[in-house]
Amino acid sequence: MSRHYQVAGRTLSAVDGVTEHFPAGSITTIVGRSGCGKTTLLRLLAGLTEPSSGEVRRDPSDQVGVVFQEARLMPWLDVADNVAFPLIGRLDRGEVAARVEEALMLVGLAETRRALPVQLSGGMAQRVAIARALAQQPDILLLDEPFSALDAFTRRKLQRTLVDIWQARRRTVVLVTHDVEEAVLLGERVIEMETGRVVGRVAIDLPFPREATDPAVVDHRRNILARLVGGTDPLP
Amino acid sequence: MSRHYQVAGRTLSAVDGVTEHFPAGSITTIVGRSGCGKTTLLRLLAGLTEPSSGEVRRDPSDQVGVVFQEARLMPWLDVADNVAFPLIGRLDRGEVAARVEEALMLVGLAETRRALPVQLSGGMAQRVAIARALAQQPDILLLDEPFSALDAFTRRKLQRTLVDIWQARRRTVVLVTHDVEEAVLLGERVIEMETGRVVGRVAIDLPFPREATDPAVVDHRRNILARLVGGTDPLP
Amino acid sequence: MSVRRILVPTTVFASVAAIWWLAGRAGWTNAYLLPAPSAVVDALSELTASGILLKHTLVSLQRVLLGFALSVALALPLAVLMSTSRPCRAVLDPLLEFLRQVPPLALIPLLILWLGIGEAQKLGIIVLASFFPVFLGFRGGISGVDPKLIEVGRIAGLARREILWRIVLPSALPELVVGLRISLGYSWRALVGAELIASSAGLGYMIIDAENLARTDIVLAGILVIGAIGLLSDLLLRIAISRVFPWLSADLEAARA
Amino acid sequence: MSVRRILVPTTVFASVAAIWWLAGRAGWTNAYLLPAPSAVVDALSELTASGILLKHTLVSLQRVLLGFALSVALALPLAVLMSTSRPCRAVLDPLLEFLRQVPPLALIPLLILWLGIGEAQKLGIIVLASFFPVFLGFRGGISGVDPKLIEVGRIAGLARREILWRIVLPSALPELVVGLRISLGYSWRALVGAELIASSAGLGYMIIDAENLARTDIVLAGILVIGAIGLLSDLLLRIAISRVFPWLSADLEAARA
Amino acid sequence: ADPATLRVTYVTAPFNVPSIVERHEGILEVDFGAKGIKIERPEITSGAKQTEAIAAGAIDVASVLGGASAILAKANGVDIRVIAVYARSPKAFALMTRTDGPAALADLKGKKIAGPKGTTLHQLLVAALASAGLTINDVDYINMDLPTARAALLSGEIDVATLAGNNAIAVEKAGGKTLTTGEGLIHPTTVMAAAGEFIDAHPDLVEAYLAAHRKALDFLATKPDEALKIAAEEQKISIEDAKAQLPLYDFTPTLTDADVANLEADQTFMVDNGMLPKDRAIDIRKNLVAPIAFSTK
Ligand SMILES: Nc1ncnc2c1ncn2[C@@H]1O[C@H](COP(=O)(O)OP(=O)(O)OP(=O)(O)O)[C@@H](O)[C@H]1O
Ligand SMILES: Nc1ncnc2c1ncn2[C@@H]1O[C@H](COP(=O)(O)OP(=O)(O)OP(=O)(O)O)[C@@H](O)[C@H]1O
Ligand SMILES: [Mg+2]
Ligand SMILES: [Mg+2]
Repeated sequence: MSRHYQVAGRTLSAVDGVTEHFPAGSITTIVGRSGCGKTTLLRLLAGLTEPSSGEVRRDPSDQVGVVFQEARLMPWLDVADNVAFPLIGRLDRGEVAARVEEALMLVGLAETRRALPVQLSGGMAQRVAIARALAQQPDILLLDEPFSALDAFTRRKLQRTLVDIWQARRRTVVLVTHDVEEAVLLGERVIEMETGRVVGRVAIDLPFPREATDPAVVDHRRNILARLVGGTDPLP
Repeated sequence: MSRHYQVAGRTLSAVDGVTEHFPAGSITTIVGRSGCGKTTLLRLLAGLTEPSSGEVRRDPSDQVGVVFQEARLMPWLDVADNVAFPLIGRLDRGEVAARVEEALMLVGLAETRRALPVQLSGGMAQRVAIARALAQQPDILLLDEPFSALDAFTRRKLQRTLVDIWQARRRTVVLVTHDVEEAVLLGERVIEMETGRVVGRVAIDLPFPREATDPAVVDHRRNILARLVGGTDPLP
Repeated sequence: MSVRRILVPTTVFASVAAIWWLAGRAGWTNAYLLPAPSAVVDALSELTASGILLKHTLVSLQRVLLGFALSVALALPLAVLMSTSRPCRAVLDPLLEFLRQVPPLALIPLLILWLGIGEAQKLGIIVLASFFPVFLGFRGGISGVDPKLIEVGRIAGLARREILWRIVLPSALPELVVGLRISLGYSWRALVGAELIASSAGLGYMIIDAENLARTDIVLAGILVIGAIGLLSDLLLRIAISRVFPWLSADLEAARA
Repeated sequence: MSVRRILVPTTVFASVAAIWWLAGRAGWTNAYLLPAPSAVVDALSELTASGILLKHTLVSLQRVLLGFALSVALALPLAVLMSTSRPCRAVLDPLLEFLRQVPPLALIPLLILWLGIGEAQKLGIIVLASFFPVFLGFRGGISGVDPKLIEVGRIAGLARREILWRIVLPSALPELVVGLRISLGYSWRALVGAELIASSAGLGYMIIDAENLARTDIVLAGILVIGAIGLLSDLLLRIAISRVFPWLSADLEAARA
Repeated sequence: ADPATLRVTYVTAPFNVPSIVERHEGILEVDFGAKGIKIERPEITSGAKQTEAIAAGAIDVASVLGGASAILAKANGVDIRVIAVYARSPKAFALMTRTDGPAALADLKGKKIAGPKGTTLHQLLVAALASAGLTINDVDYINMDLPTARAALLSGEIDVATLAGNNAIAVEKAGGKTLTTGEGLIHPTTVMAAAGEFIDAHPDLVEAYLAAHRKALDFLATKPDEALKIAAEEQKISIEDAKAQLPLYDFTPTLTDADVANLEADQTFMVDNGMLPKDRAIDIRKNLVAPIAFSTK
């Protein structure tokens, strides 16, 4: 599957001949340098972008939930209404309220339910976007650097929450991250990308929940990082 | 100095009684949980928000440059013109072009100079914003989680670039980050915030450039993290 | 704030009246073409006392509101249709663009042919005058909607109709409001043209009639009444909008603040 | 694309002409009020051959362009002034809001008093008709500018004027363009009203005169010419805008695409 | 079958006392109510718009229509016919100026003169100029409707206006003076006209309409003071002004050969002045006039 763009008169292959299978109920993480095509791949999976060649096959009845790289909140709705947004019209009021409450609890924003998007900090907005996708309880959950604006504490908490939810419901999850440690902590499989291509697939055969201090995690992290950074390693 | 907001009818102290001195030529980093007031403090320093009480004192002739938490690019300008934006009208064409070229080089986007903001990936947009602030060569440089959308490799490279520039020019730099390691690697001093207050100041007396593997760095990181995360430490 | 909101415009209008009076006294203006404020006030109170003004006002108010409502009822679905369907746009765009340029006064013979000389013809003129601002404003608003928010709707599995209602409409609202306000203004402005033919009531008719009878004081009284009611209806429109779409009021305030 | 752009509207207009012709043949319409296309074409070619049409067109074109230019030249600085200065807003807003509601046809006696019966009075009518869409559109655009981008300008040390030129104007441009297009349309539409009085040339005069002489074929010919030139001027405006502000053309395309 | 409503235009200007009296007394309502027909009286003052409404089938009778409008409409294809004369009123049309304006017709050379082109007043101006040895090209003739011409005259924008009715009175009151009236220069005739289809389908209704008009004329003849009072009120003028105007009008409805000749002269004027293509000119007696117009009393 490929996706090309025209930028300033030149053709750019954002995703270039990727063939990948994401088994139902699996959790996969994708890492790669800035601009390597992670977001584009996720958009192809979500059906938001048409592939220039190739196709995406999935059960059309599967509901997809996406956490975009930006928060993308409706500026005219408050926090709770933004989280409720995908649910309204498909669940009855009581259930919507319950799901919203639960999701806001999970991301630690129960107190902020009446704030408007302009009144949120960057990390708070990102957490509202996460809550919106979680409240939807989709069959396929796609997350694009969902924790990038969060501090270590909040991030760790939400990583655990995500693993818990995945273990409980076993939906298909694909998560893009630029944090290799996060990729190792969360993925059954880590996909490494470079300039539009998949250049590595690492199966992480460790039980959940995983600890960042686990030597196996540290090992995986070091190996993937080394490959990512390439010959001129400026990193530990 | 304090700053209060009205949110959904209640008063919220985003920054609450902070008194802080940032010596000229120093580099300071600020860490704290999501929503603790880091961005608000930076906005107060930049003069973009008026304090509800107290004041910000600085040399009015000092030029301020800001990297906002979001990229904030002008959608109608391409990458190079966005970087040139603050320079146009104050430098002659040749110098503008030279500075733009240099800044784009530093953030690794020299190839992309003719792309429009909509055509950029999240990390690329953030790097354009960094380039814009660097090209300005301000006396005071304020950065709000500037590397949050970047992969480990690009992030490490830009951290080095920032330190190089600071060492060469010795301007005042204040950097907000949610990555404690980054705070330790870049700050002469790390300020810890919690719910609007400064709760800790750590002087990091290590020479630049620092390595993440340096035991002193690892030590500082662990200590700060422990305080940030509080009693219920879910982290290594 | 609320006091200032009333005080300042009142002062402004009072000053204008004072200048007008002074200009008349000083002989700078022709008393026939611009009668003194007192003459206009006399005409106004006479018209009010006899109940004639009320009658004309009610007739015109009904025409304007009906015509404006018709314009909006036509413009909104058409704007949506043309923003979403390429064939509709291909067919309707040239026709509407053509119509948009044509003086409504030139169309009166055709309007008489199609709509007769009754109420329909008068509404037709008002609709012709007020359709396009709301139509084009809404289309502009729709085309300016952030595609990123639409994607959120698509992912949420929203139907086209829902995306329209829940994302496009709220996003396009600020521009739509500008369009609505321009349109409402043009509805009032169309009154004289609309009541040019076969009317026996209405403020436009009153003005034309007064002009024919060389009663410039009544003409001016009519202008004042239309202006004032227009101002009032604009205010009510803005209040209604900020009631229905409260998150907009900040925007509206910003526009005035 | 370019071929379709011409082909589709042509087909649409051709179909309308065909329906018009058929309706006439079938006797559904009155041949006096809606003469057959052939009669209108005859009138058009006669007017063209005698050079009368060209004369009228040039006179009107000049009036419309001048009036429109005046409107824009007044509206843009005024919109900026009123968006930035609170006292100006307090004083001018009520007056303009009042004027916005008043039928220009009712103001003709006053316009004669202030502007005479020459060219100024005709331009006055056109300006009255076309000022507000561009004015309100631009104000709406200004109030919709993302304050985050303005902050970027403030941090860059830009002066107010620069922020206006380099951030506010480009951001407000899509709405401004909608306003400009509506305004240009209303400039054309005002022609009949503008040339109602003391004209001896112009397409509006030609239409009024033809109507008085019961020459509906010429009235329709005039309507066609105004519509066609209006379409053309709208097209030229759009081209000019997309030349000057190339990043907008994507937006404009989206609006039409 | 009879129509459910009779639609007659209502025109009061310049000084249409019979129409005003007729409506005030509800004569049509009474006469046609007996036949189960309702009356509608849309106010359309412009001649062109009245003929358009006839063409559109929106009205049945144009109660007061300038002769020229009737000729132009018929010549350009409207199915319209004259059923009676409404009024002859050369003295009601005048060239007026301010007190400081030109004193005699001969002084009009090079002056700014405004009025509605293509109407009786245009004709008056041409005739008046001719009587002083001038042509329309010797003056600066500006097209304007009556209220505007009056306003322009009073505000000093023009030197002379061609006026009629209230507009003439208003100028007189504001200190204007009359240079000449139409007397001896023109023969302005207003007529009553109806849609041809209506005349053919309902000759009885046409007769009934003319009978009702006759009743209004009788009212005016027998109770002139009351009629003037009604008219003055409707026109918002003083009784004295109304009284002064009445003698300017001859409301005899019967069409005479002289009237036909005057209408023919109107047509010739329009052809000569390029307002009507020569090949569209009509035979007034044969094409425009319904026979009943000659016989009505
Ligand atoms: N314009 C505003 N109006 C109302 N409340 C605001 C506004 N801006 C910020 N706040 C509130 O102030 C608090 C601090 O926000 P701030 O953006 O400074 O947090 P932060 O430390 O930068 O968080 P993050 O790491 O998530 O970006 C938050 O509770 C936020 O909701
Ligand atoms: N709409 C678009 N038009 C043109 N080019 C695009 C578009 N979207 C993405 N690209 C280009 O495709 C490439 C991949 O972009 P993508 O957003 O997938 O990167 P990414 O891996 O998500 O990067 P990051 O980590 O910085 O978010 C980039 O070079 C980008 O410039
Ligand atoms: Mg991305
Ligand atoms: Mg922040």
